[in-house]
Amino acid sequence: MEQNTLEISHLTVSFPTDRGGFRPVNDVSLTVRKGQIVGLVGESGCGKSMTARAVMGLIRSPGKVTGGQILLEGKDLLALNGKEMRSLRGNELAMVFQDPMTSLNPVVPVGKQVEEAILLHRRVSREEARKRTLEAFRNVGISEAEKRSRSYPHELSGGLRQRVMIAMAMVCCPRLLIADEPTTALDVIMEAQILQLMRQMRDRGTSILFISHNLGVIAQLCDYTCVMYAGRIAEQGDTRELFERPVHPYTRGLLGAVSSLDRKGEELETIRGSVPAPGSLPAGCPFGPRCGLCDETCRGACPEPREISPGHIVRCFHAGEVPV
Amino acid sequence: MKKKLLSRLGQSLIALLGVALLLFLMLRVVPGNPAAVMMGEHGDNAAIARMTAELGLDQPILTQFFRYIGDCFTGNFGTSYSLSKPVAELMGGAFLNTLWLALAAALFAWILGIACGVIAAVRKNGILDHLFMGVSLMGVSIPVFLTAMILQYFIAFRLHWLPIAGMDGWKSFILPAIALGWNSAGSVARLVRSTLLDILQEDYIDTARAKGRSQLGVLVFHALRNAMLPVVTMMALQLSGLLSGAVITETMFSINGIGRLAVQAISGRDIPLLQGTVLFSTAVVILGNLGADLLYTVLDPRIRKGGGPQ
Amino acid sequence: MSEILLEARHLTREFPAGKGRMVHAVTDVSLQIREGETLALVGESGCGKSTLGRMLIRLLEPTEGEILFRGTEITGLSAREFRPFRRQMQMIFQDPYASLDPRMSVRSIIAEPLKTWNLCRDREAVTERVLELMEATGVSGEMLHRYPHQFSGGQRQRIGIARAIAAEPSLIVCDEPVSALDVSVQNQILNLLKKLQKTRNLTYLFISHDLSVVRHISDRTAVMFLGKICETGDTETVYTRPRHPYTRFLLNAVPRPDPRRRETGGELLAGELPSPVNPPPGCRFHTRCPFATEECRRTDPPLRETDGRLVACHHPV
Amino acid sequence: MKNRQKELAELHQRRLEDGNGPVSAFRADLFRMFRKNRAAALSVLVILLLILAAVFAPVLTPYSYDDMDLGNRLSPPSAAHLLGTDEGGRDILTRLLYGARISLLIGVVPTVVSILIGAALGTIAGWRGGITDTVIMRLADIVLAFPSMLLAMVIMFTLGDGLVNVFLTLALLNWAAVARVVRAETLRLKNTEYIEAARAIGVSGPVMLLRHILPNCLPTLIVLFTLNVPAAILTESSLSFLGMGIQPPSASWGLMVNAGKNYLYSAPWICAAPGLIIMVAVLAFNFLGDGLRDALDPHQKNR
Repeated sequence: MEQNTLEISHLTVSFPTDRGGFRPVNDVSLTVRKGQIVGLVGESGCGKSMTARAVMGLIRSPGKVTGGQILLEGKDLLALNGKEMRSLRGNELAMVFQDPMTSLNPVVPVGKQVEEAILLHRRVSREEARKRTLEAFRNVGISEAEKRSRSYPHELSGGLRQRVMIAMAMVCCPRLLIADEPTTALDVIMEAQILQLMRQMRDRGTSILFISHNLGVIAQLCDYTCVMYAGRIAEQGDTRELFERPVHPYTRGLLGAVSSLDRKGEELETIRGSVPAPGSLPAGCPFGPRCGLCDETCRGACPEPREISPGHIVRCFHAGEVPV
Repeated sequence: MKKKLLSRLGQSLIALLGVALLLFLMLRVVPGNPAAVMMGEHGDNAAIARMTAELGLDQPILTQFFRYIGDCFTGNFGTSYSLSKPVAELMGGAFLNTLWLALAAALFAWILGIACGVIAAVRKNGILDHLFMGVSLMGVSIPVFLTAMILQYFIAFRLHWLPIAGMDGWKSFILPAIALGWNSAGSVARLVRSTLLDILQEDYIDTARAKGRSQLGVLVFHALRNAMLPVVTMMALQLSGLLSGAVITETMFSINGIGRLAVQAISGRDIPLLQGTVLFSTAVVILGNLGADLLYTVLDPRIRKGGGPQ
Repeated sequence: MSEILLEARHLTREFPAGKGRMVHAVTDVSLQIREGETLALVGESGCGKSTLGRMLIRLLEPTEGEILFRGTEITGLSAREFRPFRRQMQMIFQDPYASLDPRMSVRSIIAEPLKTWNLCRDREAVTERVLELMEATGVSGEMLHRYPHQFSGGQRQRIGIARAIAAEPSLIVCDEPVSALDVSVQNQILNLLKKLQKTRNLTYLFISHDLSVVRHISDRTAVMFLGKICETGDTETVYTRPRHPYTRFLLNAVPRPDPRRRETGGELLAGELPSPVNPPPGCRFHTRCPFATEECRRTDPPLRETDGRLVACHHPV
Repeated sequence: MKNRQKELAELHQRRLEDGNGPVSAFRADLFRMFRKNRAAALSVLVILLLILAAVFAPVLTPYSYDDMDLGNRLSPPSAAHLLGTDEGGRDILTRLLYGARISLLIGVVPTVVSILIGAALGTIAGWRGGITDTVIMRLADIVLAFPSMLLAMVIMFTLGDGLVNVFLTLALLNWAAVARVVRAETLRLKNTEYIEAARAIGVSGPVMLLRHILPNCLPTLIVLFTLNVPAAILTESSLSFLGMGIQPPSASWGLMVNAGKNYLYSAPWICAAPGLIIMVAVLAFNFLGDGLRDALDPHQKNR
């Protein structure tokens, strides 16, 4: 069977605070196969970005990974020391961030910043690095690559800057690209262009872990999707099946809220209550207080992931049931 | 860009003129007849009258002011009453000493300051951080004359490693440079640390680490480059402050710099000398501020190549 | 047809951009807002919709053009003459974390309009009115003396709404009120806005870049591109049969939350947004429009009645 | 939509810590500072001790500050005179306690005056902009162009020395820096959404300044006060050290150092005591100022 690009099992990240601490990522497991785009979706504060940062080893202190395993083509990243991990970052494993306004060094021309990525991993001359940078720019659809590479970040528009970020990430042909809300700060037309670019990269064999809070973007781009809530994956499955037959009450709530926007005039569907603050999770299933199906079992313990059909895994005792 | 430059130059000129006017008012108008002030106790009326005519103090205020401005531009600051030498000449000699002291103090301050600041930021909340920041805060809090006294008492007086005061050779500049420099080092270290800590939170630092940069690589190629902007500005301001004469240090280590000259001018109630030294020092500070702003514009491409996205 | 609450005629606003260059934020915009309706102002960031919104309630003075409120011209009025109109127009802001004064308790935030227009006899009446407003916007009364930093984003937006309706205005400009919120909280706020519009007969100018939210909440929509309105009409008409090329590309680019209907990016607009500092001559969209002709490059098309809405295009699609 | 992740985490953190009593952000920040920053808490203690020493000086020491005991001049610290005696045989500890009154007053009073002037001018310059802004700022440029010591010396020379003139000098010296900081803060506040909201409500200019701008400038002013008091103490002690500050018989720490400097090598404790107490006071205020700035006013990080 083809080697999976990325396998995360039981990943846990915890942050100590003077009130006992909390776990933004709690026992998360997911797999990204070769040439597949996996979506990680959820509302603010659900831990999707933290999961991505854990894979890249970019978790800022005082947070640290306190459990689980992350295999990149069979290699456990958590077991690597600093040097080994650094040789992977930007080379076999790359990341694109959310806000193009602040993700580039403001005092260095963008071309130089991409060359840096090449020179860190490939023993090539500066001239060769320049050539590859311009080629990378063209691959991501940046016109007048020569002029743009000499300009500073503040001289480029948001869309262009995000393309530079993608060029920087792709320049060493990584096995896995992690994209943390790459289109959230962009307008809808620029977003569509970036999503188009992502599809082309997937067709050329790059596996992508795509993080977003926008269900529309996830539906249009991802082959497989994981819905996160309060640090756990509530439900994961093939995107088409997940959108048509969601079984977890939270996924249903989200999809209901988004689709009700298209039904004119009626009151919009909402999910009652609000996301629990990270430190004060309710006992048992974190979605309990906001869930119509919640009963004693839900309040008692946190449901374990159950595979209800091939590839379709859910953490809920009453998966699929409809509130009476 | 050019328009901004011109308006900044205009501001400096206005400031300089304003300083000249303020000084003129304070030294010539407020204390009554400057000649009487200069003569002090032993001046009888005839001598005061002669002095008044000689300095042209009997003309109307405005003509005095314009003649005074004219003189300043032609470098003629009048002759010092107490030292009976042209003020310009006195200042020329004094400035050299101030220059040496300033450069020595600046060098000491900046090397120590930047090193401590960077280490404190990298080892945030570690022992080194608390140690360096404690010493920096001491540097900023200790009165210069106390540092000078401690150095003179222990190193010069007790251990005889260095001369207590005077200006024979480069050795006698070490202690004053340390006394003067420790304060600037303190503020540089604190600024470097807080700027660096802010920058290390920025998103582009994560991008650099995501590219595979090592912690050191991120610090040198990305963090420090951005941190230098505000630090270089502060250093330029400090240098102009040092060049305008360190009154206390020069007095205590009896180095004949601009600062000490000013003190002598005050105790000798020598108005032309005082006016000259203060005007000179202020001009240096204004130039320093101008230089700091220009340096910032040159270093920061966002300002140099202004305008929004093309 | 309800009569016109607010009308703008040839509004223009320019900002200096250094070196004598001017940013043409809003150019020659005319529009009408009718009593009780929700007019949406849609477009990409930098198209001038926020600037236009602020100009309409004179938070920003226009460079040219007039604004009529219920028929009276308000652009020329002095601050004192304009005061009664100020009470009629209020605003809700995008960033829930920045639109509430961190040093004021919820009570004083909501009470400020009441005190400014002295709508209540004494302190008790003010507190009572504030509690009423909090209840109407779904904020629990016990939090009366709490401070903004103790609330979630959604709750803060509700407090901002309570403050806006406290002075009983007729028009509220909502500048991206839900863009900073997650979808479940966003729907709660949209429902609240809808309910308040009915119970307090309010008129909204709803500014947003989120086309699906706009489709749900607005009666009429105006699409803006680079400082000008390129298409305006009933929301359903504009959404189902967009006639301006830009509107079509815009609507087409919205990612639908339905994996079955995936476009393969057929009609995808390429290229970059031109800079508002020197917008292209003639029709501002011609540099990116695949249907641009020589005429488009020369003359700037005015808004013309086409197929039940106004379109500014020589060759409507 | 700006990058919410960082801000959200911080805000959750704060809500976690504050619980949800009706405590204002201002008080919440203060409590958190004292809990977390031991140095700041300690420095408040030191400052209180200094104030108490100054107020209860006559009770704390048997001697009065100017009674001479020529018998044992320049005697090192002993049981009778805990910190020894100076060239006039006066007890150094006593003079330190009385000197504290003057030095602390000199630190506080002109600073309060310069903060009031600076805040008023800074707010007006920031809020009104245009010519008023330019005039005020050029005036500030002129004052800031002078090296602080030289300006102080010239003013003292013009007005003549003495306590009141020292107050005036220090106030004249510091107002410009305060005005510049407050102006920058007002400009920042002017562009926040809650000020735009207040304008939309129809709040008038003066009410805007009093209810929105000044309360939000308060943290900045508190930080400025806490950092300017030590600066004033340092300037005064330097002036007195050069003999241009206050004159005997009133005693300030700086004056004591000046009196003792001729005996530096024979009786170093005469200078050491006042010198060290100056440093302790200045350190205490600086530590407190740093703590307050980090807690109350993150925008003004690298002053």
